Amino acid sequence: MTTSLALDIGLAGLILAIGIWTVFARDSLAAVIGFVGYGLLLAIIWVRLSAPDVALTEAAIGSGMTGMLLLGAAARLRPAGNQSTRTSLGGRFAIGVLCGMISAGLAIAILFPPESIPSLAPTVMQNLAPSGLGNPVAGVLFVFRALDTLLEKVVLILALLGVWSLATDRAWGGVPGLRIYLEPSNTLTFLAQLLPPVGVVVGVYMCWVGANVPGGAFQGGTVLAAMWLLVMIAGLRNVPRIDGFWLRFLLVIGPVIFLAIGLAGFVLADSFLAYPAGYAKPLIVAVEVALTLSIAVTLGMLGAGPPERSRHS
Amino acid sequence: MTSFLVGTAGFVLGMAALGLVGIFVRPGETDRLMAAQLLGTDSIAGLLLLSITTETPSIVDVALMLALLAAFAAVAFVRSATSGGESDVAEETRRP
Amino acid sequence: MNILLNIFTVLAVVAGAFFFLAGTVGLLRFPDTLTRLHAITKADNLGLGLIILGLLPLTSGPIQALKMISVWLLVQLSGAIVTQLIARAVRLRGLQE
Amino acid sequence: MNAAAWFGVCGAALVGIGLYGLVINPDPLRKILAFNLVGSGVFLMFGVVAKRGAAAGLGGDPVPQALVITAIVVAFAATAMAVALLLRLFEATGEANLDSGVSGDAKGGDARC
Repeated sequence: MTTSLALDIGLAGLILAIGIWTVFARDSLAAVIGFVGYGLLLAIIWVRLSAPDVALTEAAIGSGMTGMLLLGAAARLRPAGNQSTRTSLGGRFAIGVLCGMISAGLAIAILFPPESIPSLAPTVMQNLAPSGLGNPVAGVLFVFRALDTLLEKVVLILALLGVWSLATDRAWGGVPGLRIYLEPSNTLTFLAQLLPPVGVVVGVYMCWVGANVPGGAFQGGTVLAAMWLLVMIAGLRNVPRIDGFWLRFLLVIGPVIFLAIGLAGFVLADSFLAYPAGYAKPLIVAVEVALTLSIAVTLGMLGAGPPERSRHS
Repeated sequence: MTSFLVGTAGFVLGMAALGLVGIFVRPGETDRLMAAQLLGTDSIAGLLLLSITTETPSIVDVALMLALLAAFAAVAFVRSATSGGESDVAEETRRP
Repeated sequence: MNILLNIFTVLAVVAGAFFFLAGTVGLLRFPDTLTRLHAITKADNLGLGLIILGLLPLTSGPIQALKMISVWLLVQLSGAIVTQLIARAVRLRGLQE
Repeated sequence: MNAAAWFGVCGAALVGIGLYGLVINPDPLRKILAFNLVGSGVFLMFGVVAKRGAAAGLGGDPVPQALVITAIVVAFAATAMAVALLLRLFEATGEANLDSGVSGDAKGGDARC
């Protein structure tokens, strides 16, 4: 057991070092590359904390989507140069002390837990059986805290609306300004032809098994979004216009079905977002499939950015 | 056996850490990306070893996810290295 | 039989770990970007392959084994292509240090 | 001290490091990175709480774990929005900083904090 403790301490030390690098590196691009590695390590730490569901989400988001988004931004902002204004030494010292005190307070709270540690795990396991799900995390997401999950999808769509609303007036309804790979390169084309079929299989698999083992709509949708972005970056498919009917249909289909089933809960079961007895699992799977599609499209469009080219060009 | 495999996972991740620290202290963003790429492969190896030692099959899915998205950040990087500069942004946005 | 398999696992995993060591040493010691690129991808994929080979007898079933092999194939595919892309970017941009 | 506690202390330290970066670093992109560090530190501490709540044959309390998944998604949405705002600011002004003045000469001094 000491070997694994050493591994855990090493992981904690390494992620701290990368976190410090991310804050203190001189160059933005270097800091972002560090952050990509940070996401990878975070996924391993979630595995060590017995949370494979979270590890999957972090692997998809941390090493994939966020990395791509921030690397693209760092490269485009490069002409802006590094900022020269800095806080004075005394100011930095005071801020450092205050931040250190916050960390110390949090560390003390973690190191001295209450005598009886509260846990909802037994309650979850007792009430999971009627839903027919085997994965307790999916049970929390879609049965016990379904409202959170519904609102989370709404937040994603709101964020996309926020990104779109940054478009200039003449570009509204046009094509997002995703930077594609301009060099005609057979290698990237090859990757963009070979990887997406595998990625689609993995995405569907994640969505499908999510009811019983770690995985689910979000992880599956993220893989699909990443594959879509890869195809668009390679220039094999055009970025769609944001006012297309099918794009908008796919964007909202997941939350709409979720909400419809939730509202039907008033009539068929006893309250909002309650599933009628015996039909819980098929309904949840239907919601998950629709959500996977919506999440894939939402994340893909978030990665593509606001529209920059008007519809006629 | 378990202890040996966990030790190997630690060794592999330690190698990645060594590469990361060694590369990050000197300039050159391509090398830094390579170090991050190396960390990705090392993480996958570490996760597979841990999935055997902890007898948690779903960890293999995490490794599968990392393997699938390993190229993604690098593609974003080379895209920016070849086309992301100032001129391209200006050219694309000013075209009405 | 069991002992033989265990010996096989240990040998393959140690060999794999050696290639990870070689990859890191190459990354740190080779003189320019292109040779360092060569070091990390070749050694890394061989290292991962050997570790997976060693772990195959310990997997819980054929599906797990299949998943592990596909992880290796995916890493090889993306590793090879990413190397090409980085090398190309280095040549186009003169990013080499 | 068990492994989970180490990760908890690590999370607490990451919150402090991220906060420091958020306040000190004038570059907005670095502020976005620092914001993500703070977030992941909080998530890690939450994960430690979940791990301690292991019961009923589970490795951790599934309720905090599910909340962390939701939180990661929301943090990504916020990051994407912030990056888009920053790129738009850069496109509109040619600069990427948070100075209230127009641009150019408004550098120097530390009035920002």
